[in-house]
Amino acid sequence: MKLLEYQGKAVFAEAGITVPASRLVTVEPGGTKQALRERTAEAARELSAEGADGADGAEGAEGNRHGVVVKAQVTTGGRGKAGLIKTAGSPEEAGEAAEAILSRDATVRALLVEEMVSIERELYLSISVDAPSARFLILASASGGVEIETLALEAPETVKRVEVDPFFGLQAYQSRGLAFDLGLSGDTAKQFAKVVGALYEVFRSRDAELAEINPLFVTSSGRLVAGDSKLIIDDNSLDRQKEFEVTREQFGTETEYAAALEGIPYVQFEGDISLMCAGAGLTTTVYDLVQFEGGTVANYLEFGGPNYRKARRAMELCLENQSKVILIVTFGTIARADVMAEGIVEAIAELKPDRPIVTCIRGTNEESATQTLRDAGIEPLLDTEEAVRTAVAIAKGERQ
Amino acid sequence: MKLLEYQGKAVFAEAGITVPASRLVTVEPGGTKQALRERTAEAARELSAEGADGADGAEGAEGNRHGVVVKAQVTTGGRGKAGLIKTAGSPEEAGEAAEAILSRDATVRALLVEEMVSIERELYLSISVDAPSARFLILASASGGVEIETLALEAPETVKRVEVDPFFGLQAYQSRGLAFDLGLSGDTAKQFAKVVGALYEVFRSRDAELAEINPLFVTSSGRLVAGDSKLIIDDNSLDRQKEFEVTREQFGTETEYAAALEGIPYVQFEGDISLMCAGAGLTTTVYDLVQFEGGTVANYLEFGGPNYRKARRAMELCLENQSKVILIVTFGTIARADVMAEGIVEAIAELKPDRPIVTCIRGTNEESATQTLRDAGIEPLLDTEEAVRTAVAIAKGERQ
Amino acid sequence: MSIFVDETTPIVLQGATGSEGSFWAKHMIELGSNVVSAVTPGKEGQELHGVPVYHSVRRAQAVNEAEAAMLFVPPRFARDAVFEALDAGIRRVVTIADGIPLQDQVQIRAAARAAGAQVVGGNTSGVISPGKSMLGMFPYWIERVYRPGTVGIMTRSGSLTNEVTAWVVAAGFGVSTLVGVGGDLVPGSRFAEFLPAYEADDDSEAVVIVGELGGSMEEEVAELVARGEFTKPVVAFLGGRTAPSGTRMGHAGAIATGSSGTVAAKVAALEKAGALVADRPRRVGELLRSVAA
Amino acid sequence: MSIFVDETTPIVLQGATGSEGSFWAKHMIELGSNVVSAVTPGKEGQELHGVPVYHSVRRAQAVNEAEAAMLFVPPRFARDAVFEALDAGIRRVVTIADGIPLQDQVQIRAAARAAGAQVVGGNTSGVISPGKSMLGMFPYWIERVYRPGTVGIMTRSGSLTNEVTAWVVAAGFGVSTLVGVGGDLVPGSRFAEFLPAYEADDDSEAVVIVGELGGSMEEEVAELVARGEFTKPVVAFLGGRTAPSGTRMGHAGAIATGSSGTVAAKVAALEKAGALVADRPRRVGELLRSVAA
Repeated sequence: MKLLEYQGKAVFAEAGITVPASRLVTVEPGGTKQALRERTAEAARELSAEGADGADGAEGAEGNRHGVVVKAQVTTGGRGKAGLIKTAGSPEEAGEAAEAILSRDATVRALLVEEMVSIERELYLSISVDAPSARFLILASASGGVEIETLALEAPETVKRVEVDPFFGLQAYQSRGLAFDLGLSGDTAKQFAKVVGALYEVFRSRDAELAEINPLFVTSSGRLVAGDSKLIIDDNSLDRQKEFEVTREQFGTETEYAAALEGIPYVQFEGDISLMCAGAGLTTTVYDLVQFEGGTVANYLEFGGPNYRKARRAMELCLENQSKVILIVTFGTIARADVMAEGIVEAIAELKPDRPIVTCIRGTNEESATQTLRDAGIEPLLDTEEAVRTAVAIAKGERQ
Repeated sequence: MKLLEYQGKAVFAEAGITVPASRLVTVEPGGTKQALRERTAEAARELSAEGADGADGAEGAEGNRHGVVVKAQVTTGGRGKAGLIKTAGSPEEAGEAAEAILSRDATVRALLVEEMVSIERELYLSISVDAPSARFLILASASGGVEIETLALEAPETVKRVEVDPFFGLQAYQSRGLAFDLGLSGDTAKQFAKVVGALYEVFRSRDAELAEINPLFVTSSGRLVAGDSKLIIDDNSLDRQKEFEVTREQFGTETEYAAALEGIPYVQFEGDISLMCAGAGLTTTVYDLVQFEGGTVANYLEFGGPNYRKARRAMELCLENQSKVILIVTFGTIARADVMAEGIVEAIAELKPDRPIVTCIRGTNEESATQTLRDAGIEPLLDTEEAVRTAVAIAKGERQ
Repeated sequence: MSIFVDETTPIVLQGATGSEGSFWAKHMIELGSNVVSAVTPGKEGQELHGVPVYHSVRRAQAVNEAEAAMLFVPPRFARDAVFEALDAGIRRVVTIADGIPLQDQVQIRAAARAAGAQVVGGNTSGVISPGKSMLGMFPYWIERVYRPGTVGIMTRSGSLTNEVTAWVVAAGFGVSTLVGVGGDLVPGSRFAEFLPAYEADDDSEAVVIVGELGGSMEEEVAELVARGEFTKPVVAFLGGRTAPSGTRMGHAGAIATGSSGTVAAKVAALEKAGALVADRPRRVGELLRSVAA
Repeated sequence: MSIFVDETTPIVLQGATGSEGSFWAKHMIELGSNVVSAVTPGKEGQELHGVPVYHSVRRAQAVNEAEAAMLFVPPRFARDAVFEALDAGIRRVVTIADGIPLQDQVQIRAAARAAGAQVVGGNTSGVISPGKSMLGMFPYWIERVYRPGTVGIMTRSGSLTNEVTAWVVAAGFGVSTLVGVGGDLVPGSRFAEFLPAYEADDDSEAVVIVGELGGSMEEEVAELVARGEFTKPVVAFLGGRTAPSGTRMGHAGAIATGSSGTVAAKVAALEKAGALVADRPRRVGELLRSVAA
């Protein structure tokens, strides 16, 4: 689960990492532009007031008394380039910024209005997993603000790494050493080491896949402040991470949100063919084959594993798309072919889909599955490539 | 630091280990026997009342409604044999038990009055450190209530062990496996595994040298209840274990308490010679040599390491004894001989000890030390055995 | 011979008394797997398909010493069960659990490395040497997919493996040992770690890799091939060639992060090392024919 | 040659820029110790007695590679400093800190074992090969106590070591290498773990053990002697023969628990193995004369 910036920052602040003072402005569905402008301006005004009397010392850093940043709360990257982050010198400008952001992306559901921090320099810090070594991997750079991949390519010598043994845990010498390796010194080095320790605690205690602060500001008064947050919680750990809930604002579309609530892996695209396939590997492969055949994908949906009995729900999700055909490809072992075929037949009977369905269902009890489909009037295919070609031809209108 | 039973049980209860409902009765210095009887009886009465209306469900186990156990809170072992634990069928009997205990040992400063638990069987459980393997060591036995050393000798097959890697930590399979290896089953096995986990948490989070529950009762209604607690906190960890304070009741004598507050290793004996020596090894060796020469030791005191500048305080502690001579033996490196000699000379000048002092001070700057002592009119010895013989002879009145 | 497991390897089952575990345990035994013990806490004294059940792996080992452990325990108990197997001295472990927390997987792999053990999984179908032994869940009854033969297969996928293996069989080959390292971000064991065994295995004439975008396991194989440490023919199929960068598709760890982890990079590394790369499952069979009998 | 450290062993100092560390660092260098770097976070660029100071052990190692680390850090930072040394590849570490938390010591020893390293201490004076090198704090300037020679010494004590060594010297011998394993309940390294090195050391003709009640380190020595794995003469002195059972005297881990850990048991084990046991320090010299030239 990718947390939104403000959610991640709340976790950071709780762990003792300083974040800018802020207000969250939610975008009411159906609300007027005027209302949004006003609420954003009000948030900016409150922040300025706090900055003026310094009341927000607990979580706030020193701010520019009037300047704020308005940031769209979406989980996609590249918000700056996409025009989803704007600075504002006054509450009125903040309101205008909010409106401008929404005009860029109407799916935005929340805005974070933050005090503007006086920035001396920007660092990079992240913690993730290094699979080959089975270590937690801390990456840091004295040149923050850009993507770590870009940094690693353009200035590899600036990217420092520390590997943490999962049983030993992070040691003080490692955080300290990283600070010195970045060229930090004195109090900045000490603060940095503390942030590393706190972020590691966040990473471990929240079962994160990634905990990233980029940029990590060094303010002109020498404080370290998290300029952004990227916190991805491991989906496999959500049953022991009760604190985090799947919320609508984490998703671009209602369908993605609905699929996530259902536990069905689902990604929305803009093409013609709805994939409803079993297994990540096979689904990805079918995606490739569709592309090879000149087709386009409307959605990726994994119908298999724990979801192989959810044919109806999976098909419903596919039908919410503007796809032209649903392509079902499976080759299951536990996800029995006969059960899947029965589910599909039932789903068709109930949902009466408005578009053709191509099936290629193999695996355990595949003979029975084939019979079930035939009995329901579907002509089952048994070769993946043939099924893909058929679906592409239908999508192109070359056949029905 | 050896915690008293009630202190250890408080920690256990906080960790989720069930302990009997109880009341602590402190022995007021100078209080009357009558007052102690009454307060003990009142405590017993309160416990009975709780048992009757079941109000104490949070920390209490099911009790005999009227029976209580009165237990002297001292850190020495063998309380039962020493007559320091007594059962009582009524509040009045509880008062009499308190009086009887104090008549056995007038140094007792606190009594724990506990509900009497209906016992089905008694188990043994402890966690300590195994130095050679560098593991935490869990020992358990289905035959509790006796010393583990006795168990290990008399019924070694009943003592089960689990080694815990300090980095991996205790794993669920280990607690569970231990329960089954003890022959427990069903809910008792589950409860036992939980107690193991909780005791391990206590052991680790409190920097314990030893965390022991002996006996660990299985009550007639199938609950696991800690019948006793033995919790020794590592003295080297006290600066990160702020929760625990050195208290008077942990010690048999005022002098031992005073020494502990001062951080001076001190043990009280009943003999003639006060040892004031540097280093645990050398002090222990001098103790041996005194015995070899037919002498007896009044106290063991380590005057060395971080305390080598505390000659005055060390000598004061020795003078609180009924010893006949103070024997000072050192052979220091950082604990410089000259500094120690100067301290001793000053201490003598200030305290004007009423008994002879024998010195054998060697090590860094020993020539200067020798001169300092001579200048003060002391004839310094430089051979440990000679010093011991001299002290023994003085103690026996064979010389001055 | 085979790799990892053959008909002689004594196996202990963990958590196999549940309905699914029991179902697959029965299939394992039917296929020839030498199952000697089963472990389910609290059920010592019972039997599972004629196999004695014990409270703990240690207790089982004291009676019937197993060399491999097959875990049917749920994801959140997988770490504990793997640690238990390792602690009892077992050095080959398969855990099929789909959904093991990532950081548990990191600890599982770290513990395995520290112990010098191979843990296969999670999120895998397991390991099968068709006709000899099986640790896990494979539709070995589908002859057109699982037939004994001379091609070693390593895979990160489940359904896709069936798809690819079917093409291997269709091309006239069979499978020596198939190892499903699993689809998790941090599998207990990695492709390259099995290559020495395949190299030494007389029954394996070539190896097929079923990979996908994300991670670096395919590049590690390329490295061993390039260094000449693996000399048999390698044919790879990789899913996710056209996956949009940065999009996470599925829960299988198929994350393409920038330039590294892309299928393009993997294909380049493998081809440079001299391995053959199929662009679609069907091609795996064709390429195998070009390099093996 | 010597064991653990000689005049060629490059040494890095950790936490030696404080007053006490600096004092002993100077003595180390005077005695011949090959100190190549010092590490104190925040002080890189400074010098300590002509030795360059670095922020971290890794940074120091990148410039001057040390093989041994000498730690003058306070007890509560000892674990971190030891881990730092081990992580930087150093396999011989001495930590003198007196008062390391017990559970930290357990982790230090466990980490050392996992890394295949020897950590000496805490609560020790360190290691000295008189006339060649010193890691720690010994009054080597007292000729009647520390004279080069052919007797290896291992000890759990501080002051008592000076006492015993004085008798070794008084008997006409000198010291090859003295290893203070330290007085803690869980020392980083144990007596028996140095015996192979003493066995191989041409400079050591006999070994003296200065032990005490508590623990099992003396019994472990007896076991190696009994097994014939250590063949040179062993003379032991053990403090605490008359200590009341169950009484804990001092903070040095001298806990006698029941039958095991008593001096009587240790003496019995050592004598049965063929070692000589002195009942008082003076006897150590006499016994040495009976077995060594």
